[in-house]
Amino acid sequence: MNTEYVLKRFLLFLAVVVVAVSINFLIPRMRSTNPIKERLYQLAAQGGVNVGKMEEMIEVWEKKFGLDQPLWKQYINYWNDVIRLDFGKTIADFTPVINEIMRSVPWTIGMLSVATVIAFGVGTIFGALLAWPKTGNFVKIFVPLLMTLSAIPYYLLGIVMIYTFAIYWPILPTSGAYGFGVRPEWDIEMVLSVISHAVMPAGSIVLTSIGFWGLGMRGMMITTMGEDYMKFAEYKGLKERRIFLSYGVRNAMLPQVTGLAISLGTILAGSVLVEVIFAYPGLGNLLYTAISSNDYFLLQGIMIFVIVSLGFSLFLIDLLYPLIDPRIKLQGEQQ
Amino acid sequence: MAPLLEANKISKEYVSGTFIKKRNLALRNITFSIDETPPSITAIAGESGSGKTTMARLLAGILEKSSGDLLYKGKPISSMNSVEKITFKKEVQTIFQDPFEVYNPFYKVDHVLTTPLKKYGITSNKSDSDKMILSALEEVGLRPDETLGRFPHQLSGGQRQRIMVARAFLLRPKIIIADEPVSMVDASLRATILEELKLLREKYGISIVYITHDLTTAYQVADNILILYKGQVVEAGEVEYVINDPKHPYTKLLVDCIPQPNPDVKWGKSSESTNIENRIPNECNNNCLFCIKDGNTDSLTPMYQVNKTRTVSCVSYNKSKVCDNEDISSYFLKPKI
Amino acid sequence: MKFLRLINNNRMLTAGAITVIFVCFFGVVGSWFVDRERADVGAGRPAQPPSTEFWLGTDQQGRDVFADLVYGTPGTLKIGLIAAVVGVGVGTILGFISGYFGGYIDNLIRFISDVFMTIPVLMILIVLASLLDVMSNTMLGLLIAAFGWMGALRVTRAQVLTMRERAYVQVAKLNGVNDMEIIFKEMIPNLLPFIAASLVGASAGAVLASLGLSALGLGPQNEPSIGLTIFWVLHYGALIRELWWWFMPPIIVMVLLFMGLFMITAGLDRIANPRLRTTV
Amino acid sequence: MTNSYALRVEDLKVYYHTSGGPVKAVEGVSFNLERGEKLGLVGESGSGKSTIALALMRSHKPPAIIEEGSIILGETNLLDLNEENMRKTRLSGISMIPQGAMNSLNPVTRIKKQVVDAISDHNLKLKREKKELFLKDLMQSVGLDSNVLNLFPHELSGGMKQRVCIAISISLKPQVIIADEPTSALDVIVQRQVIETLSKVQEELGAACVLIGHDMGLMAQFADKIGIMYAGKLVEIGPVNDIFKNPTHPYTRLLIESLPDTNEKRPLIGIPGLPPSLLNLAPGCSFCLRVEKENKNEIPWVEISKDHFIQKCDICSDYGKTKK
Repeated sequence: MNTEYVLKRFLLFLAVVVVAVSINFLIPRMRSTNPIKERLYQLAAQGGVNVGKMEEMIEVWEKKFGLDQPLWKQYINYWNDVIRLDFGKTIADFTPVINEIMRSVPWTIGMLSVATVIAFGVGTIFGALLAWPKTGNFVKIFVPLLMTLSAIPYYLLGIVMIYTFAIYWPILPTSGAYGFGVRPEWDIEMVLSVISHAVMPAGSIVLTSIGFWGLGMRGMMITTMGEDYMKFAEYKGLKERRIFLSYGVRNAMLPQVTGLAISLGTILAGSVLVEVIFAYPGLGNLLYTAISSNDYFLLQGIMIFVIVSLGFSLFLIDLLYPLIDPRIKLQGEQQ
Repeated sequence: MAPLLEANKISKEYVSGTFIKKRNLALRNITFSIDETPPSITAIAGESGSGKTTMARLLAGILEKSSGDLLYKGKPISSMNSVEKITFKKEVQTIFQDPFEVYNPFYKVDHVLTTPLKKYGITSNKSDSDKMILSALEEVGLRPDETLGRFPHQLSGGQRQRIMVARAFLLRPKIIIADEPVSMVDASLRATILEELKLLREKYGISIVYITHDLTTAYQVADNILILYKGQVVEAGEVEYVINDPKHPYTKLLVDCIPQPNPDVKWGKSSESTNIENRIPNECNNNCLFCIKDGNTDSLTPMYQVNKTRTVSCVSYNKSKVCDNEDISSYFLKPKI
Repeated sequence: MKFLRLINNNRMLTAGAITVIFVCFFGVVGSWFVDRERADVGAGRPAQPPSTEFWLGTDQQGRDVFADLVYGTPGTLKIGLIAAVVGVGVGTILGFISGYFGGYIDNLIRFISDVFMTIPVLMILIVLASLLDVMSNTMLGLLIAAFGWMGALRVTRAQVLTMRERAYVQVAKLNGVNDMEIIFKEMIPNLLPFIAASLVGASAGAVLASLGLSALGLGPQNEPSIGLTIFWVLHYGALIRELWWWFMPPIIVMVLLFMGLFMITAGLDRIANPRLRTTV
Repeated sequence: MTNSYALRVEDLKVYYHTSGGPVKAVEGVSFNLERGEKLGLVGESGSGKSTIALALMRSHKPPAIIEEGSIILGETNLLDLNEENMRKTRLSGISMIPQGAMNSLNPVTRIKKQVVDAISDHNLKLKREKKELFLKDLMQSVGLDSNVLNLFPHELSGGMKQRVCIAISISLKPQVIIADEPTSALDVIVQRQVIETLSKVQEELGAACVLIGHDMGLMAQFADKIGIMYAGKLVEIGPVNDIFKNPTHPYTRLLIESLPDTNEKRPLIGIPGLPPSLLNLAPGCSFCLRVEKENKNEIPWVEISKDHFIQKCDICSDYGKTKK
């Protein structure tokens, strides 16, 4: 592998992390008021907050922000915490932020990666068939439908779906990740419950993004079909199926695969609104909770966690890309 | 008298990469010049990667050199004031290879003819400029009613390239650098364009630098020729002898590979191998670009003067005198016009 | 005549333009029929189904849904337009600088844009919006624009890079044309379809982002917008209570808008990339 | 009836159907090729030479349609075959070396797989060791080392890529090889190497070969027989020596006179005018149109000496003739 290429990508990853962490560090310090104290006093005024816990919280906050220290020292301390994944504690029940995050992450990753992969697979095949001249017309009828769906924001489709399939015809659950009465164990009941709860949020994402993948693939496939190697493949007397798959789709898919990798990489940040609308207990919903309850540590923790893992997965993708496109090694060198 | 255009030990190196630098020496230490009189046609020939296009662009001032000097009328381009620079830009014109790419698809072809007249302040008067454009088009054998007012895609490749010749001519340059002007034009139209270039030299005293990969057209058009290999001049001199009696093993190989349009002169008859390795002369000390495999070397074989109008960079001729003048064109045949 | 032929040849573009214009005029024409006040809280009895007085019924706080839509649509469009024009404007200019001049400035701009591309925009917007206490539609538009210039930069830079190497730019230089004129007279005309496509794409992206932020309650609370309506829909559980007249109209208007923008993009794409000019 | 021809093309007509009317890209072209014979098909861009190549492979795409004629490979008329049989005939009966040497190989697959794909889709099943030997021999026949098989296309030079294409094209020993400007992107030295390789494998195979191009020099080096295309029609065809020594159609004559050589410096004379648009081209002599004459009659196809035919137009046939 090309050292220059790896170095460049790694530098980008570092820069993203540094920028994100620094923004996170600066924003609360640019505000005149102190959001956490404000929020805590607000809670205290309403009563019902354990005063001892609150004192502890304020202490944690003071230590964390260390406002009496010079800015550069605060900045170093901040980095120290970030590296140890110490994001502080939540306001609601004083559990460590990192624990809350870790509890939500599997739900988000599970539901969204399945949805993304399905949409990618179906959309890519559709797109390739649409561009192929010998495809029957029955496939082409779906084009307007796909285009319409891809123009709709997924959360609006989500609203329509809830109304249609959970309220008008109550065949699917409206919210949550599994049923109330179901015990979270690895049994059939639990699995079925998880699946039925994931159908609508995942479905809204699949339906609205099939068109995106399909149209992208169609464009790439049309470009690929103009390539000389497609013509030579035909002169070689290859079977149409092989020309379509090993020569056409194989090449047209390269940018699509990059797209898929990026989508998978951005999953954590992906669809806050879907999780909110379906009350799905993922990271997006946690973020929403953090915002609506003004939970500063939680908000910051999620931000940094998402950005770092996103940057890292994009870095990984860049490293893995030469595996699917043998030319990339050379291109890095040629430039 | 100082030559009109002079390249003095000019080199071009392409550098790529941010952290790990990759260097590619495209042109190595070339010195040659073009006199104002007599006007000459010099061919620069080579394969892809030989540096011939880099050479064309350096001479036209389109590309920045890495080292050496480019002088116009005895003055380095880099130390010219703006007026002198404009004169240089106006008097050294280029004709490009691709006769489609040179036109902005957004405008009619008239655009490339009216713009230079305005920009160089030759005339801002509509009727004067029309008159000049018409006469330039006629000079290259185009009928204005068949060309003006049309979009580039409505014209054939040959017509488009002739308009580019007319454009260059419109500015009454002293030198035209023609970078493969006919390689993308149909065979039946090539002759006409090349003949026009010859005519511009004869009638208007414009010197031509003809960059090409095609030795037969170079032979027909040029007085003298430079053969480039990996950015170095391997052989130079009067075209008649360079082509019909090549000295450098690389030139020999190139000449052997010309597909002669004559079924009686077949390639196969010269039974020598077409692999470069097999053409390396026995006495070679493996110290020149031609002999070193994938070679990079800084010690170039000197140019030897093998006869009055010919110089060769090959150790096989080390009995001959090493050229004492760095300027290879000083050994060129002076054309009689 | 040329215009008519364009309409005929590019039905996609035409249909898209008509749809978008329809959505834009909906606000203008609608305001002739209903007063601004009816979009305020307590204009009618809460959660009433459509009637002759309230054509699309009322919401949980007694707003006239139709009036809310009439005055909210322009708000949403305004956010999208501000974000798109500013974002694409900045992106295009940076793209030109980056592509035309190259060198260190190009490396720097590209690096910054790569960093911005990697940062999850919606998430940053959510955090920033949650920090701003009071916000107007204009501010939201600018905020979105701050994270929405990279697409236009990429497109412009790529185009300028290829164009810079095009022989016609070289010929223009030989013709004595200076850098500024090369950019404006030789390059921009050929870039127009790309810039237009970026503008439309960025508008769609901006409307999408603004809807998302507003629906989470992070957008402007004091000016009507479609996103705010969705926020109230979610807030008051309009779905469970089957108040369909409340949540369906804004969804339909937005779907129309997105489809229109999408069709315009597809139409422009066919102008910019002739290879796709096959049948859809 | 048996014949010794490897390929017979009779009255081939290929039109592109556009909204403005039919573009007559190939208008009534006929020629025969014996086994082992090399035909050079020459013409400027838009003369229809590449369309003929596509039509011979039946790989032309709409709006191009073969209107009339027959393409007889050995005993079979290719135009009568169904799609599947035509597919099987490609490569095994008639093969084509493509124009774009640089991009004709699938960039993401190793060379070996690209060769094996072609063989296995024609139901040629070889045992493992036999296959290795077969591939090695194939590579050797085009002067390549067998380790090229394990490389990706981007690891090869232009000349090597074109040799791989030649190797694939001859892998099933076709009767006819078509080469459409196989060296257009290559330098002269590599061009010679590729053409010589093509010549060698074609002779070993005894296959007939159609070399399509615009470079008369290359044709003189390669072909036994030369056909000149002009505006969709074959205007002259004959043995290579006859064509160069005694070009008879005015277009051929001017084309050959315009060729630069390295024997003596002389003024270069191009062909005046432009080729006519093929859209709704009226019948008659199309070269007349170029030199501002007119002949709307059917132009007869005349044999002027053994195997040397021309389209003999009475009006323009002496055009531009210099008295000798």
